[in-house]
Amino acid sequence: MTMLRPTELAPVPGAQEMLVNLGPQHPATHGVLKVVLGIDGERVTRAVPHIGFLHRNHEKIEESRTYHQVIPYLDRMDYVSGLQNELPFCLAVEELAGIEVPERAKYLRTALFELNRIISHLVWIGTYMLDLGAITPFLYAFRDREAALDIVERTTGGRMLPNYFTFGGVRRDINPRFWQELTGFVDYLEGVLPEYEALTVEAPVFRARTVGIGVLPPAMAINHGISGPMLRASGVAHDLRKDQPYDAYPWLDFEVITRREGDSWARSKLRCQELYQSIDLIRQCARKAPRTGPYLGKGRLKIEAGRQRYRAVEASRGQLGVYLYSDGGPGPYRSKHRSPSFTNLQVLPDLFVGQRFSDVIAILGSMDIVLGEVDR
Amino acid sequence: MVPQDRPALRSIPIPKDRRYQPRHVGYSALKRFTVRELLSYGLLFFALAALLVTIYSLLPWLIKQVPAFVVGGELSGWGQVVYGVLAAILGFTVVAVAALILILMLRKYLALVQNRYGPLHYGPAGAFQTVADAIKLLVKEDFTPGKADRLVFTLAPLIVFVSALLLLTVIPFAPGWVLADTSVGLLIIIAAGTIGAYGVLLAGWSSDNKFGLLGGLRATAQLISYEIPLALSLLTVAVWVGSLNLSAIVEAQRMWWTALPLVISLLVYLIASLAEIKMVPFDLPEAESELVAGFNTEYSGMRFGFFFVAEFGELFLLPAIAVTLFFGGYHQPLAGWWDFAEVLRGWGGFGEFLANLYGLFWFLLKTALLSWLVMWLRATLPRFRDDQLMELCWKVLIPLSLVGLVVAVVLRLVFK
Amino acid sequence: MILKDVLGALRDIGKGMAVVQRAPRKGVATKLYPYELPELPPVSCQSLALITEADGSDRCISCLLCEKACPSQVIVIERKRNPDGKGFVLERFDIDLVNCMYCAACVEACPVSAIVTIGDFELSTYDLQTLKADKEFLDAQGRRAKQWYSPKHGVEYRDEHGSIVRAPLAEQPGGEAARLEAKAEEGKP
Amino acid sequence: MSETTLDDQVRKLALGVETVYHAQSPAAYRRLGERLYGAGYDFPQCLSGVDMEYGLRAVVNLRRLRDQAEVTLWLDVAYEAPQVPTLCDLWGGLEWHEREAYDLVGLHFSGHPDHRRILLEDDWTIHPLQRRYDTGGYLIPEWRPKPWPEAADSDQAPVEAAEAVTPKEAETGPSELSQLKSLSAAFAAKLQAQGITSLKALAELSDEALAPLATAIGLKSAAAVAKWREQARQLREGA
Repeated sequence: MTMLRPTELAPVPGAQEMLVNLGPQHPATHGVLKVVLGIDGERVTRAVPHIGFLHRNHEKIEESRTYHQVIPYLDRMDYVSGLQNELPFCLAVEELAGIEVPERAKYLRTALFELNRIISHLVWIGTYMLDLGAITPFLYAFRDREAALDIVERTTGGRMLPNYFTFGGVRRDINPRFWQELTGFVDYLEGVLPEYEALTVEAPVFRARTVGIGVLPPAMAINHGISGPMLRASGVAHDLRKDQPYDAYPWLDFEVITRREGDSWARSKLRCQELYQSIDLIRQCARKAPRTGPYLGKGRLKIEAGRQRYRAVEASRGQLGVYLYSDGGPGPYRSKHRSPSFTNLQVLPDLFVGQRFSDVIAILGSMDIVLGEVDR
Repeated sequence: MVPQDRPALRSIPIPKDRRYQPRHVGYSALKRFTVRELLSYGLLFFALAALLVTIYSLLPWLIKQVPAFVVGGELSGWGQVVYGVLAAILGFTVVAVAALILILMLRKYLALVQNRYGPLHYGPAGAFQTVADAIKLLVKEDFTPGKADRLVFTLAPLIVFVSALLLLTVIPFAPGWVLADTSVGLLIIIAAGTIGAYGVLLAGWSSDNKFGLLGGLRATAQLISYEIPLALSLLTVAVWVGSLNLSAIVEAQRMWWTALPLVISLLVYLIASLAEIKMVPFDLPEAESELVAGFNTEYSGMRFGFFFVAEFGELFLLPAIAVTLFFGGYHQPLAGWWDFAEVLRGWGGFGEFLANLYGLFWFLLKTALLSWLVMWLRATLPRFRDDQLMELCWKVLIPLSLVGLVVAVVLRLVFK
Repeated sequence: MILKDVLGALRDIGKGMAVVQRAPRKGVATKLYPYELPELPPVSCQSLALITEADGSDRCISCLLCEKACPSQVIVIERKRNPDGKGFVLERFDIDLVNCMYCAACVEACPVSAIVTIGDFELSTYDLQTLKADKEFLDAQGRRAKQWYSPKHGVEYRDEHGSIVRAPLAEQPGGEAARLEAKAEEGKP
Repeated sequence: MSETTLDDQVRKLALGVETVYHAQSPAAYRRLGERLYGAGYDFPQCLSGVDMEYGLRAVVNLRRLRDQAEVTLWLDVAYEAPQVPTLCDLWGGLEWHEREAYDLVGLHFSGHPDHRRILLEDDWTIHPLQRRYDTGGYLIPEWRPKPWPEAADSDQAPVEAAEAVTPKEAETGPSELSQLKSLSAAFAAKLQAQGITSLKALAELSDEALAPLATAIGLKSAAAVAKWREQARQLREGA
């Protein structure tokens, strides 16, 4: 959240420029992102992103909390897929403290993790189509997301801020009909997804808006630390579920999805394919998960002084990590959250400059950022 | 780390009357908007529209019934003034009521296909929602930005609205039911559309807002470009029929609609009129996710209401013109073969009135179906980008409309 | 070639329009909230409540564990020695529901299932001060609640006589109900 | 149970792959960064600032996408001179992370192209993640810095250890097997432990050998091994 520097205000040679504030209160910025755009006609000559309007400094609050008390705060980072935020912290603490996770809890966490990926991608479909001017897919996506949130609520007690994962497993047992509800939901969703595709990635106007727009070269993507669907749409097969498997992912059978194009359309199509993949993973979990057994592992939550660990998971927006440093106390001495949206947002000026004003919206939407996670 | 010093909580009893209690009011309209309702409300709205349109169309005849205004079979000076004022007021009412009905229909239709209820709370199944909205717009503060050009800022919505109103004057709703039965009706349609572009540009420029300016410029580029295919496709009808008078064009379609030989022009007209209405997928001038609200960003109150009513009035008027030019206007389908209106006309004076109402029914039905097509597209499509919009116009529609013109000339030479 | 593209595009637009036109068959997803109340699960975490037994006595033993567990430090408890015997008596139990995160950490910490989360949407108010809940309010919430969940006792509900009943095993959180039943059978003798 | 122990092994392997380099001076930190960049650590994961109460620490977590090796690099600096050489010319993804570390922790990154606050206002006066401030942002009166740890000063060995990191040496892990798309580094190491060290050996596995091998490396079914074998065969045919 900074002022423009004089160098940023210097005129671009050869351009008749007009500065436009895109945000912080703007329908297309998905929160309180502010981008100062210089536009010459409809052509973007400069783009300066400003963040921090939603900054809460979670990391400072977490320093004065115990490990268990930190988890509810994590939900608030990426509020669209709340459960996913809890997992890297739990994994890091489990590794440092040597807490075992029972097999059943691993499957539960994996299934809920993938369910949150579905929720997040549905919200993305809706809001992105809203950016592009179509209202209907937005309401369809939120209609189907309700069913997923209901399952989360019946299991965890919360809809978006569940506070469910804990060190060694999950906080409480699932409701008796969890697996039936889950498979029923993914069966329904699999039938509906072709409708979404007909309205979004396969629609001609959508293709006209997104094909060839905001191309991110793979080398640049890796160097800028881009992760998640943005990276894989650029052709880099990096997926922590495969490359550094955690929880039940080693036992599940799936392929890393990549696309070559690297443009907005590839990112959109890839997310649609990931929805199918998540459905398949949830089915595998439902098939393989043991129906009985403990949901919470035993272990003493004691981390020696000076231990540190960086642990990351593949969340719906990319690599969601936490750097944990312990001084042996009851809570984290320092926990830094590496949020995918924050890192992905860095390429925004590179993608924006030279595009048309309408394309700015098409690119920003396809990046799929959540400002709660960017500003933390 | 010092422990957080937290002020002690105030221990106060909760007053029971401050606790929120849901009001379980009698609520009869908790149901979906079904096909049956659609039909019944459609009939209701048809009756309303038919009443207004009838009065509006019979205005020249009515005014001549007052002896004071008639001098030697023509209207006197005062008569013309009164006639003009009455026509303006009635035209405003017709456009406003059409817009209100269409807004409600659009909202209900979108709600239906989006699995929601839509307006629900005012009137049966929310029927009076748009009336309530109109009243709200009327009583809202009429705000003018400090650095705006006040005169132009005030004038711009009126220009946009009047251009929509002009279209209404030349449309024949039934045989003889037309305000200005002029021999240059088609030219008036083209001229009115061009004036509207000025209003939008001035609105965007005068409001001293960057988004407004961008939206105004986009709208001007769009409206002026799409005037060309629109005018060319209208021209084909004139070539085919051989007249610029809309009544004559309608009469020429007694048996066969113009849409059959001129299908290319019809397609061009429909796409171009979508752009003229500024409806999805061509709603760039007011793309809310890019330009906040485009050229009407700074407008509020009734000035915004003028834009809104003009836009939805055009959602009625441009399909109405399409019906007049391509779909046989007030004629029932295949009227040259057997016409129920002729049967009604055989009953004498009142039968003629009924025949006109029958024609009005067909006219409004066709218009409603075309408007529904626009709404359906709006529910489905995202919007284009500005350069794609221009490419579509200059590289596809204009060549296509020229082809349509050539086809019309050849067909006329062959068949007539 | 161009014609093929145009026809393909028109076909895809038609597909989208068909999807839109078929959508009303799925029914209305909207819930008209104050008129249609949602069916909330027993684990639902919308508000907090203190549970009193049927005879009016508190379950709470004033052990202060929930106060310590609360991440946002919104619970304030004051207690005094029980003059009649051992243990403590509550003097004050306040929760600042404005700052509460509804994370249910207090519920996890409670050894006697006295503080529970309930599915209560009706906390909207015009005055934030009314959301600083005292014990009287929390007890009233507990008496209003139909069902609740606590780790210690599982799902419980209040029957028509006001006494607290544990829900059947089939409704408790946990794998199959059969497993829980078998476990209960083992525990009996 | 083999399933539960499997994850432990994966975890230990993952922990084992990660190496920690403790730079002793800003110059060594920069040199280490360049060495690691040359060694193929292409993916910047995270840069964190930590207030160690005797000074500030910049921690960089890097990853090499080729074999998923992770490395941690850190540098301790004093409160009085919190200058850290920037690494964002090597990894563009660290640019905002460095700005955040400056904003919240107070590290100064010399050479950073855009050294401004990022989350807080420009005119913010403190760096709130320093331990001398409480959660409300007020100075804790009784806070005193700790003495600089002696052991860290005297130990110079890690620099030489990092100098030894070369692309060649780093590739001694999964090597040829890493061509398989669906094979993680952890499983490659497990396969190697079972004597499958090359694509040839994997491609020539018999159907009978699949199930025992799968059990040995802790998989539930032989399907994944069969898939790897299929990929290995395709790769060999393609070559």
